[in-house]
Amino acid sequence: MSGGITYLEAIRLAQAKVLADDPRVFIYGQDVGSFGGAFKATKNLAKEFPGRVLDSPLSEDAMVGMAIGAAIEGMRPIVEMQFADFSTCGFNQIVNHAGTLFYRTGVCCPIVIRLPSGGTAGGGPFHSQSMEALYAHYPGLVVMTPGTVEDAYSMMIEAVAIDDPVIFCEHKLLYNHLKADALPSEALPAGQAALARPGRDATVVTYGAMLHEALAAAETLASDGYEIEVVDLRTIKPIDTDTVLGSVARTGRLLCVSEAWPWGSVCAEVIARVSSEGFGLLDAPPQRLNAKDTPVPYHPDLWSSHRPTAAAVEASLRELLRM
Amino acid sequence: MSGGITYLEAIRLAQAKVLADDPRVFIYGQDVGSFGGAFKATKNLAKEFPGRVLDSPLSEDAMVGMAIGAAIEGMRPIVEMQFADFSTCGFNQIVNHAGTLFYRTGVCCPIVIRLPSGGTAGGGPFHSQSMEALYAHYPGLVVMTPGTVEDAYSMMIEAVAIDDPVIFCEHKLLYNHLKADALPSEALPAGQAALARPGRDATVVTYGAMLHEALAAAETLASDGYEIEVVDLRTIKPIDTDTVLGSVARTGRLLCVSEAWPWGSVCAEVIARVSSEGFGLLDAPPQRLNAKDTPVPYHPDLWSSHRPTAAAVEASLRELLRM
Amino acid sequence: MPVVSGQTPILQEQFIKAFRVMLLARLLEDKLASLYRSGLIRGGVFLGKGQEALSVSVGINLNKSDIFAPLIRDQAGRLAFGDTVLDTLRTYLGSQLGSMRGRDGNIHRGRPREGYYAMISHLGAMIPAVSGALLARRMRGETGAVGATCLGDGATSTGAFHEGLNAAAVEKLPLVLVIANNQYAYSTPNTRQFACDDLLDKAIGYGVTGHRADGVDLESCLEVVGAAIQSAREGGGPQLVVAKLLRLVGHGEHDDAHYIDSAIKQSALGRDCVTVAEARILEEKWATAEDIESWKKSIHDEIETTTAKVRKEPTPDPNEEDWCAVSDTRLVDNSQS
Amino acid sequence: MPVVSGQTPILQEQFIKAFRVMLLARLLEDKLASLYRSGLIRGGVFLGKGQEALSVSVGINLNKSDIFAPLIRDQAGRLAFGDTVLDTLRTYLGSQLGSMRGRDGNIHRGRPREGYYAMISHLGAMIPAVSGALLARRMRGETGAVGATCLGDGATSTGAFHEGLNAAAVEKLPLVLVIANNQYAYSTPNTRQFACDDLLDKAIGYGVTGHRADGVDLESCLEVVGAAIQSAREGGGPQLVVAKLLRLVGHGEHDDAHYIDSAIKQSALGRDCVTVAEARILEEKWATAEDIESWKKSIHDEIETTTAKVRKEPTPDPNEEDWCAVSDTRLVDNSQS
Ligand SMILES: Cc1ncc(C[n+]2csc(CCOP(=O)(O)OP(=O)(O)O)c2C)c(N)n1
Ligand SMILES: Cc1ncc(C[n+]2csc(CCOP(=O)(O)OP(=O)(O)O)c2C)c(N)n1
Ligand SMILES: [Mg+2]
Ligand SMILES: [Mg+2]
Repeated sequence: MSGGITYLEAIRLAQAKVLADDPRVFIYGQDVGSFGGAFKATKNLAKEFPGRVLDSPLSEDAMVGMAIGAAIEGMRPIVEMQFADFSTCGFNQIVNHAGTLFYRTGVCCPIVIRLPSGGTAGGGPFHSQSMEALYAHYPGLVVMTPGTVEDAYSMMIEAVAIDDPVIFCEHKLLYNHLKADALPSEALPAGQAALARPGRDATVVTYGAMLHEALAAAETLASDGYEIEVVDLRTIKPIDTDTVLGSVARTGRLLCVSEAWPWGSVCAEVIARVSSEGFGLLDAPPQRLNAKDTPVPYHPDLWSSHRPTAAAVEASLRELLRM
Repeated sequence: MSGGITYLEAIRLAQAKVLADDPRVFIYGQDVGSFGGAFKATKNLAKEFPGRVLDSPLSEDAMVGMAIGAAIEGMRPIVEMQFADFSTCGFNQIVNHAGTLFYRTGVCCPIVIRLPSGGTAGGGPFHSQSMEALYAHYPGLVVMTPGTVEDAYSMMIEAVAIDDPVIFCEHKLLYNHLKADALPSEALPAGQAALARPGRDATVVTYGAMLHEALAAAETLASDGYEIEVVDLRTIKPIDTDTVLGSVARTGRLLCVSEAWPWGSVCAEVIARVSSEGFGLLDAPPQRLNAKDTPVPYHPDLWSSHRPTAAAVEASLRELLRM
Repeated sequence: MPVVSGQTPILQEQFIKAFRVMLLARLLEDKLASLYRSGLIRGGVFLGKGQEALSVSVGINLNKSDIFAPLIRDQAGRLAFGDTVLDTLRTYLGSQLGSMRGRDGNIHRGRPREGYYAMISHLGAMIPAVSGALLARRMRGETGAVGATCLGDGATSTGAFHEGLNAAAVEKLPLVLVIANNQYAYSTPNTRQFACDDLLDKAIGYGVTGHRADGVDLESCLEVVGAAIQSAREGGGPQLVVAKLLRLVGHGEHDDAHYIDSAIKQSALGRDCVTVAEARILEEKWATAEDIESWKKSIHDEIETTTAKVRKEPTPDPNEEDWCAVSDTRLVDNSQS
Repeated sequence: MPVVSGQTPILQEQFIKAFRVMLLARLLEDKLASLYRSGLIRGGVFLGKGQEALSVSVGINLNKSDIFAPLIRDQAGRLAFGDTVLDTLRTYLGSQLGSMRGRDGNIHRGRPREGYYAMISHLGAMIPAVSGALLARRMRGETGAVGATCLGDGATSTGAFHEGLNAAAVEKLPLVLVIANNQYAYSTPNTRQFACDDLLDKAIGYGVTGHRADGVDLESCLEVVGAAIQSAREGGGPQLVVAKLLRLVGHGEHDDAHYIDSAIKQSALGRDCVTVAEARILEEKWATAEDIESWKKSIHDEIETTTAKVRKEPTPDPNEEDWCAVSDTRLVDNSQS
C-alpha cells in the first residue's frame, strides 16, 4: 500500500474528471460545497466548478428527489449522503422513485448516490452501516462496492456514465489508509468481478474493505502452503455469478465474506447462487462470514469483534479447508 | 377453504382480543379509527375501545416514532401501515430506532407494525410489495409472515406479547379469500416453522400467500405419485433452520418459494443456510423461485407472470425431481 | 405574507375553454366509474369529481415547455396539459399501447420526457422531483419555465412535502404547489391532519408566497392559479396555492364516503364546480344551453368511440415482456428467480 | 400567533443554579476536548460550547417525571436534568460501567427508563418519540408531565421534524421543541438551509405557540423556556422555542469551523453565554469573583477525580458480549455469521 493516491482522493479526482468532461454532471449534498464534504471527497470542486457543486438542506428525501427530477431533465447528478446510514431518510425516493422510473416510464434515471459506508473504530450504530444488500434487493438499482483505489476511481467514472441509478458504496475505512501509485487508464467494466488473487485450494468471494482482510488471510495461509483464490465482486448488483462459479470450479471450496449483517446479505445471495447453479462444483459446504446480527457497536474493542477480520477469515478458511 | 372466518377477520379479532386483554395496547394509523382502516382490519374497534384506536396524520415516520416513544413508556402500540409499500417512509424509525433501542439502551421496544403486503391483480408497483427481507436484514426486528387464518390470529396475539419490535407481514391476497372454520385455541410459538404437508420426495420451504401456491402444486404432483413436503416458515426472522434441515434430511431436495424479489430474499437466506449447515443432506442443487426482478407490474396478466404461481412451483418441482 | 389576488381579468374565452376541459374530465371519469363497476378496470379508480375547477386551472395555465406533476384528482389538469382521452383509457384499461404499457396504471401515468411526470403513489414525492427538474433547467440556463404539482390536505403531513418545498424555497425555484384541501384524507378529516387554522399559514414558514382560491369557483381558480404561475415565471420563487373544496365521490370508487360530514356537503364547499361554472356561463350568456348540450354530446361520442377502440387493443403479453428494470442490459442481474 | 414573553421574574437562586451547571458543562466539555486530543476518546466529540444558556434552561425547568430528549449540544441540559459527570465520562471513555456499556457512545447516551432518552443520530427522529411518550402518559391518565427535545437549525429541514411536530400539534401534546439556531448546520449557513425570515415563522403553520429567546442571555433563556414549559404543562399544546446563538467550537472537535463568518463572530451572537452570565452575576453582586473561582475549582477537581477513576474502569469485553439485538432469546436468529 505504498504510493500517494488515496481511495478518497481517487473518488474526488473521479468526480473532478466527470465534472470537467460532462456538463450534465453536478453534485448535490450536505456540506459538499465550499466545505468540500464531511470527508473532503468534494474538496475544491465547488471552486473549480462554480454553480455545479451545491450544498443541500439537511433533507435526504429531497436530495434524492431533486436528483431524480434533474436526471429526468437529462442531467447526471451525484448525490452525497453524509453517511450511508442517513440514506434511510431518502430510502423511499431511492427504491420507489429512482428504482422504478425506467421500468414504468421508459425514461432513464442516471443518478449516482454516494454512500460513505462501513465501520470505523468508534463509529457506532449510526455511522458504520453497510447498506448494499438493502439496495440490491430492490429492482432497478445498480450497486457498486469498490475495494481498491483503482476501482474507486474507474467505477465512479463509470457510475456517472451508466444510464441507471447507481448506489456507490465507498468504504470509509479505506478513505485514507488505502493508497495506490497511479490512477488506472483502463478498468474492468461494471458488473464484472475481479480475480484479486489466484489460488486453487479455496475461493473467498468478497468486496469492499473485506477484500483486504481476505487478502491478508490468504497471505497468512500461503505461508502454510495453501493457495487461496480471492474474488472481488466489485459490483454486488448485478453479481458476476460466472466469475464466482469459475473460481469455485477451480477450488471446490467457497467462503463468502461481508461486513454487512448476515440475513439476506451478499453472502447469502452468492452462496444461494453457487449452490443452485454450481452444486456439483462444491467439494465442501459453502461457508459465510458476516458481521454479528446486532447494531454496530461503538466501542473499538466490540467493533473489532463485530466485524469479520483477517484473523476471522483465516480461521473460517482453515475450517473450510479441513471439511 | 370452507368455513366462515377470513384471514382479515382473524387479524381484526386478534386485535380486539389484545385490546380487551391488555390496557397497554392501542392502535395508531391512517384511517384506522371510525373508518376501520383501508382494509377494515380495525372495523368497529374504535367504537368498542374508545380512545385506543387513533387516526394518525399521513406521516409514516411520525407514526412509528410515536409508537416507539409510547413503547418506551410501557405501552404496546400496533401501527397499521395502509400498505406495506408506504413503510419505506417510516423506514428510518423502524430500522434505526425501534431496531436498535434494546441493544443500545437495554429498554425493550414492544411495537407491532402491520404491513398489508404482497401483490393483488391491478395493485401495481406501489401497492404490492413484499418487504419482509428488508426488515429481516436489520438486527433487532422480528418478522412474521402468517400464511393461514389460524396463524394470522395467533401470531398477531403473540406479536403484541413479544417484547421486541415485530414486523407483521399480512398478505392482502389472503384477506378475504382465505377462510377457516374456527379460531385456534393453541398455536406453535413464534420462531417455529410448521410442517404444512408431509412428504418424502422434495421439500418446499415457503410462507405467506405462496404457501397456498406450494400446497396446490404439491396436490397436483401427488396425483403423479410424488410426495412433496411443504414447510411454512411462519416467521422469517428468526428462521427455524432446524425444521428446514429436518425436512431436507427426509427429502434430500429443496425448493424455496417467495413472492419477494430474488436478490437477498428469504429464498437466498434459506438456501445459504441449508447449503452451509446441511450440505450433506442435499441430493440435488437447492432451487429457488421468486418474483421477477422488476417492480410489480400493474396489469393482471403481467402480474401473474411476475409472481410465482402454483403452475410455476409445479414446474420447478418437476425439474428438481428430475435432477 | 400578503395573499396575492390576481390582476388579469378573466376572459370569456379562457373560462369557456376551461369549462369544456372540465366537462371532458367529468364525463371521462363518469365513464371510468362505469367501466370499473362493470369489472373492466382492474385495480383502483380514484376520481377528481368536484375538483375540476382547481385542477384545470393548473393545466390550462402551463405551457408545453413547463413541467406538470399531477396527482390523484387531476384528470382535468392532465387533459388541459395535453393528456388525451385515448391514453387515459388505454392506461385504465391496460392497453399495451398506453404510455405505461400495462406496467403501471390509472393515475400513475405520465410522459416524463414531455414534462408530464408520472406520479409514484408515495405522497409528496413528486415535489422534489419537479424542483430538481427546475434546478436542472436553471443550470442549463433555460429560463421562463415553471413546474407545477398538486397535493391534497393529507399529503401536507408528509416529510416529503416539507423537505421538497423547503429545498425549492432555498433555491428560489419556479415551483407552483397547488393544494386541494378537500377536507379529508381518505376518511381522515382536517382536524386529525393538522392543527393550523388554514394550510395557507404554512407559506410564511417556508418563505414562499401564499395564494387562496375558491375551489368551487372556476373564475377564482383560473385567476389565482394563473397569478401564482405568473409570479413563479417572473422569478418570484415557489408559490403555494390553497383552495378549499370537497371531493364529490369516494376516495376511490370502492368507497361510499359515508364519513363526509353532511353539514359540509350542504355548505358552499359542497357545490359542484361544474354546475356552478355552467350556471355562470348561461348567466353571462357566454353560451346557450344548446351549445353546452352539443359540447357534452360530442365529448360523449369521443369517449364512447375511443373506449370501443381501446377495448379492442392488445393487452400486454407476459411472454413478450423483457422483465428488465434497468436500461443497461449489461447490468441485468442474472440470478435465476 | 403572538410571541409569548415570559412573566415570571428571574430569581437570583435560579440564575446561580443554572450558571453553576453551565460552568460544569463547560469545564467538562473542555476536558472531553483534551481527552479527545490526547487520543483517549475514540469516535467523534461534539460539544455545545456557547449554547449552555439555552440548553441548561431546558433541563433545569423540567421535573424528574418529565421527558427529555437532548441532542448534540446539550451537555448543560443533560446535567441539569440529572445526567452525571461520571456517566458522561464513562460513555465517552467507553467504560463497561457506563449506561451504554460501550455499545453506543458520546451524545447517544441516555436512560430511557428515567425519561432521559438516548438520541439516535438521524436528526428529528426524537420528536415523534417524545410525542408518543406523552401520548402514552395521557392515555394512562397521567397528567402534568411535559416532554422537551432540542434541535438545531439544520434539523428543521428534516421530514422527521415536520411529521413529528405536526402529529404532536394534532394531538395537542405537551411537547416543548427548543431550536438552537446557531446559524450553521455543520458548514451550511441558514441561507442554504431555509428561506423564511425567522424559524419562528414556522410556528403558525403548525398551529403551535412560538417563543423567542436570546440564546446568549441566560435570563432570557430561563424565562422564555420556563414559560414555554409552563404553558405546555398547563395544556397549551406544543410550544416552539427559537433562540439565535453561535457555537463557539467546531461542529466536532475535528473541525476548525473556519467557515463561520467573522462578522457573526464579532456580532452580539458571538458573545460567550458563560462570560455574559458571569459578568451579570458580578454586576448584580449575586456572588463574588472568589465565589465563582471556588466553584470552578471544585468542578475542576470533581472532573479530574472522576476521569482518573473512570480511566481505571473495565472496557467492554467482546467475549462477554451476548451479541443479541432482541430481548427475547427465543427469537434470536440462529444464522451462523
Ligand atoms: C406516504 C403515503 N402514505 C399513505 C398513502 C395511502 N394514501 C393514498 S391517498 C391517501 C389520502 C390522501 O389524502 P389527501 O392528500 O388529502 O388527498 P385526497 O385523496 O384527499 O385528494 C392515502 C393515505 C400514500 N399514497 N402515501
Ligand atoms: C438525517 C440526518 N442527516 C445527516 C446527518 C449528519 N449530521 C449530523 S449533525 C449535522 C448538522 C446539524 O446541524 P444543526 O441541526 O443545525 O445542529 P448543530 O450541529 O448546528 O447543533 C449533520 C448534517 C444526521 N445526523 N442526520
Ligand atoms: Mg384530501
Ligand atoms: Mg446549527
